[in-house]
Amino acid sequence: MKQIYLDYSATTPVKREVVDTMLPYFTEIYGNASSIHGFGQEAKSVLEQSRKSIAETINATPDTFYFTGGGSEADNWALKGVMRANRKKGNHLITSKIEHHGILHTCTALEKEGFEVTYLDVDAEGMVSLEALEAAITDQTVLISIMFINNEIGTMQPVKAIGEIAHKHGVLFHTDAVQAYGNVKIDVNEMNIDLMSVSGHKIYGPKGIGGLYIKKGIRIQNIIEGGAQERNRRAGTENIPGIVGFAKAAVMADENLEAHREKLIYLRDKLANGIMDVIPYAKYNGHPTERHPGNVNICFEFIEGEALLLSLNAKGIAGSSGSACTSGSLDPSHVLLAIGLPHEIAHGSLRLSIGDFTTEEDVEYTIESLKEIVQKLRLMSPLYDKVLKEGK
Amino acid sequence: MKQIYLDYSATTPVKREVVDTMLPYFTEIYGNASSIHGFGQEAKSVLEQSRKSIAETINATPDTFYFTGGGSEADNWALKGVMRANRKKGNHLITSKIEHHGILHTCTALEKEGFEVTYLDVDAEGMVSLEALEAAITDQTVLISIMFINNEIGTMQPVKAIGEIAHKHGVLFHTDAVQAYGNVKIDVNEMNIDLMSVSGHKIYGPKGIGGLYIKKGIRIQNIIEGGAQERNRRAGTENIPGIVGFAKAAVMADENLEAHREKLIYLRDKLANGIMDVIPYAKYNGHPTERHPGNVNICFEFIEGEALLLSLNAKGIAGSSGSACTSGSLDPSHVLLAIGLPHEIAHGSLRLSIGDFTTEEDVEYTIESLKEIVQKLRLMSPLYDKVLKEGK
Amino acid sequence: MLYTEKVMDHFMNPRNVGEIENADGVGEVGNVKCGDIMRIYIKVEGDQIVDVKFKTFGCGSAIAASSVATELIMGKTIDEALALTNKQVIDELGGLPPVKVHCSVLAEQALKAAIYDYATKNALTFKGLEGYDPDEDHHDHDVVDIEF
Ligand SMILES: Cc1ncc(COP(=O)(O)O)c(C=O)c1O
Ligand SMILES: Cc1ncc(COP(=O)(O)O)c(C=O)c1O
Ligand code: FES
Ligand code: FES
Repeated sequence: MKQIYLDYSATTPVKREVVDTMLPYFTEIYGNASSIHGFGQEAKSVLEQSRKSIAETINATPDTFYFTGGGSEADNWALKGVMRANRKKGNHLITSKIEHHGILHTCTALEKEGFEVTYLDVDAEGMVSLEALEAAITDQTVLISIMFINNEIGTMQPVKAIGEIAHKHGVLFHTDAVQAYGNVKIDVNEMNIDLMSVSGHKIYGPKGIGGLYIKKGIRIQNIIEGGAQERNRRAGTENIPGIVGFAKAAVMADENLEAHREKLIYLRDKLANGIMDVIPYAKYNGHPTERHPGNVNICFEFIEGEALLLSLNAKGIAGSSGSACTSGSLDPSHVLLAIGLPHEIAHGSLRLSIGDFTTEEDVEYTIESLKEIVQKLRLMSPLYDKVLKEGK
Repeated sequence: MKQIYLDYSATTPVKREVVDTMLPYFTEIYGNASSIHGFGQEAKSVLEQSRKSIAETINATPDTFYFTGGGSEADNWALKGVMRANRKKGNHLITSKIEHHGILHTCTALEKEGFEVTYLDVDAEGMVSLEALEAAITDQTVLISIMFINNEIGTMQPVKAIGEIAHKHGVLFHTDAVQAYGNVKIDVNEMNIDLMSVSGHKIYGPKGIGGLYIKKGIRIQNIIEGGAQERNRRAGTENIPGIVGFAKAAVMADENLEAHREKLIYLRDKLANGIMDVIPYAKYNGHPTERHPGNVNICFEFIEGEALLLSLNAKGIAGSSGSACTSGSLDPSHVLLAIGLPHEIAHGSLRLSIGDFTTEEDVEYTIESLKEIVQKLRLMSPLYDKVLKEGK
Repeated sequence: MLYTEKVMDHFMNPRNVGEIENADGVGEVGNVKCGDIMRIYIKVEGDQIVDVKFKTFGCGSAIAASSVATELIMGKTIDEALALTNKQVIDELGGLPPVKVHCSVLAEQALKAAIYDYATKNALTFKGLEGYDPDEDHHDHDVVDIEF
C-alpha cells in the first residue's frame, strides 16, 4: 500500500545527503573530539565547523551555540539554567499555556524548587497578547519563554516584539524554536532572542541532537556536568555524527528556505481548503496566516481523533491528534483547550503536517480518504445522529 | 602512514554491523516512537526490542533500563535524581576521588545545593577500601557511587562487595560502568547494583546515546522533563538509530565477551610487558590483575605526556595522557594524584587502550616507536640530564 | 502494533452498527467531555435478545469493544447478557493496552444500561441488575489494574 507521511511536525526522515555526510564519522573519523591525536583533532575540527555552520544560519557567532541531546534538553537547560543562576535577580518566569511539555513540565519542576511561573493565555487563534505579557512582568521577572511556532496548531508568535518587551524591562527572552527553525528565517539578533532551543530531527537531520543558542554574557547553570566539552557548559563526549548531520541539515534547510516555504504553503493551503470544502462540521485551528508553512490542524465534530488516525493509518496515511484518547489522559491537548475549544470538539482534532517529500497526489488522496473516513465514523457516532435528526 | 588507534577508552569506532543496523532507521523507519501510525509503531517496537536486548545483557528486566543522551547524562541523572528525590531520607553521598568528572562535577553541584559528599581515598593501585567505605556511612547516607572500572588507570573495584555493604546499611548503590560494560560480564542483581550508567560509544556503538539502569522501586527525580518518553522519566524524541545501534553493539559485545577479553588481555600484557622491558624509569599504574582488559597506563619519568602524545601521533599512534598539559589545567589528572603519584611523575603518563581492531603488529610497532620517542624526549630533558650524570 | 488484529478488524469492520427503530431497550453511557459515548439498542423476544445495535463516539478500542460486545450477546438470554464482563470483551479482542481498559468497561456498562431500560419499561427484575445504579459514573479512565 502507498504510504503517505503527514507527520513532519512529529519528526522528519533524515535526508539522504545528511546520512551520507554522517557516515564517515561512524567508522573512519571516529575520534573523541577531546583527544589531541589526529583522530581527535579531525573530529574537533569538524565539530567546530558544524557549530559555525549552524550559528551562521541564525546570524550568531559560533561561540554562542551549544550542542545538546535534543530539543527537550535545550528547553530544560534554558529554563532551569537561567532561573537557578539568577536567583539573586528574581524568581519569576513568564511563559504561555500552549508551550511544549519540554517547557511546561520544566516550569512545574521549577515551581517545586520555589520559582514562580505565570502561564499566559492565548486567544482563539493561539496568539499571546503582548499587553498581557508586558503586564505580567514584575521586578522579580528573570525570563520570558515563549515558543516561536506551536507544534500542534502551528501558530507563530510575534517573537521580535516579545523580545523587545523583554529587553525594555531588562528581562531575558528564550524561545523554543524547535518547530520554527528550518521553516522560517531566524535572526537571533534582529529578533531580540537571548536563548533559543532547536532540534535536529525536525529539519531532516538526526534524532538525539539539538542545540541551545545562548547569547554571550548570560548567566546560566549547567544541567549536565562532567567533562569540559562545549566550553565547560555541557558535558559528554560529543556526538560527532549527529552534530555533522544536524549541521548539514541546517545548512540545506537554510539554503533552500524560500522554495521550501513556498512549496509547503501551497500544499498546506490546498490540503486545508480541500478538507474544509468537502467536510462539513469542521473547524480549522490556529492562525490563518501567521502559522507554520506545513501545519494543518482541523477538528471534526462528532468523532474522536484516535479513531480518525487509525482509519487514516489503514489507508496508509500518517497523521497525529490532540485527542485525549491518544494521549492516554482524561483531557485532550492543553493547546486545544487553551484556544478555547470545548472538550468534545478538541477530541476530534487532526494534525496533518506537510514536508519536503509531500506531493500534490498525497494531498489529493488524503482529502478523498478523509472525506470517506469522517463520513463513516460519523455514521457510527451517537452525536451525529442527533444532528441528522434534529438539525444543528 | 599507518594509523594505530590505541585510545579505545576515549571512544571506539562504530562497528560496520552496527552502522548497517542503524541505517534503515534514518531514512525509512523514521517515525516518532510516540506516534500511533505505522511509522511510529515500527519505531516503538524496535525501541522496546532494543531496550530488552540491552537489559538482558545485564540480567535486568526491560522496564528498568532507560535511554539517555550518553554516559555523562546518566551519571548526572543517577546522582542528582536520587539525592534530590530522597532528601527526606538524608543528604549524604559517598563517592571516590578517582571518579570520572561526570560524577565528580555532579557532586560539586550537589554540594552547592546543600548535600554532603564524602570522597574516598584509593590506594596506590587505585582500589577503594571497603573498611573506609563502610566507616563513611552515616544515618544520612542515601547513595554510594563508585565507578566499576576507572577510565585512566583501568582499576576495577570490588563492585559486588561494595553493593553488599551499601545494602547492609540500607543505602543505594550506583556504579558508573561506562568503561566496564562490554568488557566484563555485569549482572546487576548478583552484583547488588541499584543504578548503573553505560554509554554506547565505548562499546563500538554510536556516540550520543547511553543509558541508566534503575532498579524497580527507586525514588528518582527527572533531570530532563517534558514528553512522556521513557515511561515519563526522560523526555525527548527517542533517538531510534542511536538506540538500535547501541543495542546491536551491546549484544555483539555480550555474545563475544570471552573472546574479546582474552584477546585484549593478551595484547595488553604484551604491550605493557614489552614497554616495561625496554624502557627504564617507567611505572605501570593501576592494579596488576583487577583491571580493564585493554588498559595500559604507564608513567615515564623525566618527560611530559603531551610531548609524548604528539611524538606518538607523528608516528601514527593515538594514545592519551593524564598530564596537566593535555588537560589545559595546572594539575595532572586527579586520578594519578589520588594514587599518590608525585606531580612530576604524573606529568609523564601515557594511557594506551587496546580494542577489537588492535593487532599484534600494532603492539610491536608501538613498543619500538615508544622506546625511540621516550629516549629522544629524555635526551632533551634537564631532569634526565641529572640522572645520567649523577645516577639515580 | 498498538492494537491486536482482532481489535483492528472490529474497528475497521464493526458488527451491528446502527440503531433499532422502536428498540425494547436503549442504554447510553459515557460523556462527550471525556471523548467517549456509547449507545446500545436491544430488541427482546421472550427472554432472548434477538437484535442488538450500537453507536459509539470514541477511540478505536471503544468502537471495537462495542462491536465485540454486541456480537457476544446477540441471541443470548438477558441473564446471559448480564453476565458479560469487560474482561470477556478484552479477551475476545485478544487484549487491549492498559490505558484502553476503560473502553471495554464502557461496553459492559452500556449493555447493562440498555437492559436496565428494558427492565424498567416492562417492570421486570433481573438478578444481574441487583445493585445497578444507572446514574453511577461508570467512566473511569484509570481502570487499568485489571488482570488479564
Ligand atoms: C568512566 C566514565 N564515565 C562517564 C563517561 C562519560 O560518558 P559520555 O562521554 O558518553 O558522556 C566516560 C567517558 O567519557 C567514562 O569513561
Ligand atoms: C515545540 C517543541 N519543543 C520541543 C520539542 C522537543 O524536542 P526533542 O524531541 O528533540 O527533545 C518538540 C518536539 O518534540 C517540539 O515540537
Ligand atoms: S474512548 Fe477514549 S480512550 Fe477509548
Ligand atoms: S609545559 Fe606547556 S602546558 Fe605544560
